Amino acid sequence: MKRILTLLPATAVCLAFVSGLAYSIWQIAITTTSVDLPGLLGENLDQSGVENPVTAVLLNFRSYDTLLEIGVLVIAGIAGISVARTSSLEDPELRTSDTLLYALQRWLIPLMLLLAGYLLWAGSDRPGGAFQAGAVLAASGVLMRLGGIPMDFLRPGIMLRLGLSLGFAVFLLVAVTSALHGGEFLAYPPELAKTLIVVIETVLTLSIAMVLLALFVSAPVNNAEEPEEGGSG
Amino acid sequence: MTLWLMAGLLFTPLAWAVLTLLAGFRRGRVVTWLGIAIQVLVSLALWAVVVRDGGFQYPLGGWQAPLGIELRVDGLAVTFVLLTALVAAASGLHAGFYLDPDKQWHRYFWPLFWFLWAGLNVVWLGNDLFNLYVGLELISLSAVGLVALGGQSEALRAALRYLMAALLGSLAYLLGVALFYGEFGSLSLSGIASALGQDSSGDGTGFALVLMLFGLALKTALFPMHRWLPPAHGIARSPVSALLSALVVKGSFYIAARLWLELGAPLGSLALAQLLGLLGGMAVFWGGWQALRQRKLKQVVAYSSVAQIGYLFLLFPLTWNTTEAAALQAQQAMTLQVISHALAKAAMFLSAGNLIMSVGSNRVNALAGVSHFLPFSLFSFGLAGVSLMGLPPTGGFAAKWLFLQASLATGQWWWLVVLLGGGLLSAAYVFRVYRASFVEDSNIDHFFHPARRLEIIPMILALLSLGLGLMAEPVLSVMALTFANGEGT
Amino acid sequence: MAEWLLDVLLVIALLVTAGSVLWSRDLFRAVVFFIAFGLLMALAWVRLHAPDVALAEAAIGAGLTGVLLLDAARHLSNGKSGGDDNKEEPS
Amino acid sequence: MTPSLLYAFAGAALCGIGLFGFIVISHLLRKLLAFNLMGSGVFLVLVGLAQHRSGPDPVPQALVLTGIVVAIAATALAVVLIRRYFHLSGKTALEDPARDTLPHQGPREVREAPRE
Repeated sequence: MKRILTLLPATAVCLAFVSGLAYSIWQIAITTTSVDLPGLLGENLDQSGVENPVTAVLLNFRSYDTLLEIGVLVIAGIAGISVARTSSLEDPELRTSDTLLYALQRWLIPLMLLLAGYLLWAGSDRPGGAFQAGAVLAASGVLMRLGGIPMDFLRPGIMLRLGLSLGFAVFLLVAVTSALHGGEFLAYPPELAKTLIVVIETVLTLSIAMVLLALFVSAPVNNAEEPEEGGSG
Repeated sequence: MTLWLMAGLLFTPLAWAVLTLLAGFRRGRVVTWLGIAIQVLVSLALWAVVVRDGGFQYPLGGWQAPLGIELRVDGLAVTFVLLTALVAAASGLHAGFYLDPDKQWHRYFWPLFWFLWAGLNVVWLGNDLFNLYVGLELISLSAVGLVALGGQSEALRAALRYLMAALLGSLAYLLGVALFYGEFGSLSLSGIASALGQDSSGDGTGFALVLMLFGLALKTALFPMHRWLPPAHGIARSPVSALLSALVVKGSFYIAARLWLELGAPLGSLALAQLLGLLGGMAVFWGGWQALRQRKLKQVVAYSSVAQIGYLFLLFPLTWNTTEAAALQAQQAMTLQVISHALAKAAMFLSAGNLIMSVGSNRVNALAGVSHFLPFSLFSFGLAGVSLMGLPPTGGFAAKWLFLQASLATGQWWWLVVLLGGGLLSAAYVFRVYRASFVEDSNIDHFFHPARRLEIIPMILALLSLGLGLMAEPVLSVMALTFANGEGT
Repeated sequence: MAEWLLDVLLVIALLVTAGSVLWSRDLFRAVVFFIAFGLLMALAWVRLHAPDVALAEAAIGAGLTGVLLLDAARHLSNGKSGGDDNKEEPS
Repeated sequence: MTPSLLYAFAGAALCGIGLFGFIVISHLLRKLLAFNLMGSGVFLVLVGLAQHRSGPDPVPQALVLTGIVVAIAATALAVVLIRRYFHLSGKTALEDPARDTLPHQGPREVREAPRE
């Protein structure tokens, strides 16, 4: 009974929300826009240094968003490792001797690394790019970890922190160098745009993979090291 | 010159986040001092530039508005940038001595602190709806990380609660952005405003505005959606609480206010405006009442934030369809309230931290006798309280006075009840803390003495908040500055 | 016409999977449904002529989020720390 | 009516389903699933609505990519927090915190470890 009493208002709220949303989507769909952004984008695409318009938006026209978004990712990584208490990363539970996993690893990991490389390389003129490549790279890292392969660089230490911040730092350096040359923050010199974007994408791939992997690794908790808390009063 | 300042303003916090991530706590502290110095100087210089020449648009990457992201650097924005520099500098300096350097997780305080600062600057300067979304996420996630720092069970619960509320709020906001983009094909706030001005065919986007305001109000902890705030602000370390209460909740409110002032006239409605004002009024009473009933000192201060945030929402009814003069007064009142609350609340949390450190307990009753030992921190706490009560000549008084005038000018006399009642309630909870600290019964005489520098920082903030009432005129004249080439004031 | 049919089917599948994510009793199964949902989303992005997003959704949305959540679900339902509740919520 | 618009409406429905789950369910991991469903719905609305008129539009697609990365960052962080919280308290939901208001009485006055 009590459950129904809590469900009813929630249902009502959600129904009202969906109908309001659907109504305004319909209203918006039948009007016309005043700004033709895709057209504008097409006109400026050749100045961006890459052919894939999505990459152009992400890493040139709206690169500030992307810079901050990597910042968000790094924050999540920092916050994740700051609450983690896994000093020993080789969770014994994870050292599986699962033959299936082992076979999977042997075949899949090289394939995934290859895929990540391809995605990164393709990003400038075809679908693909740093995020996808980074995710695939992270996924192969997860597989390796599930297979119990030790990855020392993931210990909470300077290497981990360097890895977390590398992509972000390079991106930031590029952004500020352009400002030092008298341009705006984040403005690439047109002739260098392509090179810079490729460089940024490469380090971003590594960093994205690193952050995601670090978050995956810091999620498990074991009883290894508890004492500090409680006593902190 | 301006280009350098802008680059410095955007670059420093992000770069310092990386630097401090690589350093440990102690080295991070020294690095942070340098960063704070740069950031304060840059903010001051930018403020001076805008005061001299008026505001400007700053296209990032050299791409103009609909295609790229433009920042909007006007009087209100630089005022808040400067306020952030002040409060964050104070909290950062305080944290450097307050946090225990030997707890290994405190090293992560610095990078999160700098990311938070970066996110706040993004929000103050933002003029692109999606960019503002990313800025909001930057703020929320680093704030959640700061609350969770240390990873104790209670802190984690507060952080999770905060995270869930923040995520829901961001999604509501993003959904509004999606609808706006569908309607106007642009993400630039001023672009949308001018498109609405030309042919007010904003059908369907009224709902988008409602969604965004809901999401932002949730993140600002407006009354019925405030329940995540007290645990998070209460459990965090005091310098973190100061940052969260003084600045973080203001970030989302600021976006809501910008949206309302730009798009409220065509898309808002009387009912929406009055509803927001009403919720704000209820927040003032509920927050004040709850602050009076809390046992823990920092919970008192946290609930007081719920109440003080309530006042800000009077902006909505007082600027909807009112005369230009009244609307301007309401905006000025909002600005002063943001500034004075930020200063006073930061002072309060920092001095509350000192008091708790000194008596070794976070309960209000444990303060008995502390008035002999820590008069300085207690005095800062009280001074900040005077500003929250809205007594002259504080900034809080100036803000409430302007709200009062705007209410009278628009004939919405019912907000007077909120303004007077809220003041009385805040007087009551501040005096309750005072009374507890003057109780003489205690046989405890081993108070711990925090370092003098920990006590001076909140005192400076409290004095600034007190003096704001006297400097209100110049502050307000800067806030009204719009763009150099625009119509201006 | 066939195209329309495909889109409509895909949308229905999306909604049904989304429902199953929320209403399946077993947490583990909910996550599996969620991964399926991510793959369907990737298809939807292909239909919306957004191959970049489709790739990202498949890699991040379905792949990584899936693994992360599966791992967490396993941990939460094992309940090694006094966890009495791996069943449905009270509220 | 174009296919894009169909997906936009589907996105609206997903938002509704996700919101319902988010409000009603108290299990944290399921809440997180609901949040992700809602997020996908928002992304569909963003792209579907924009492409309804103009055909493929890279800008919202890029925004969605950004959004997906932000969402996974938030999700991964939440998972870390949830697992740690579960580890320490054995709980998978945020029940109402013990009231910290002035009690009518206080035998319940738990010895509070001062945090500061």
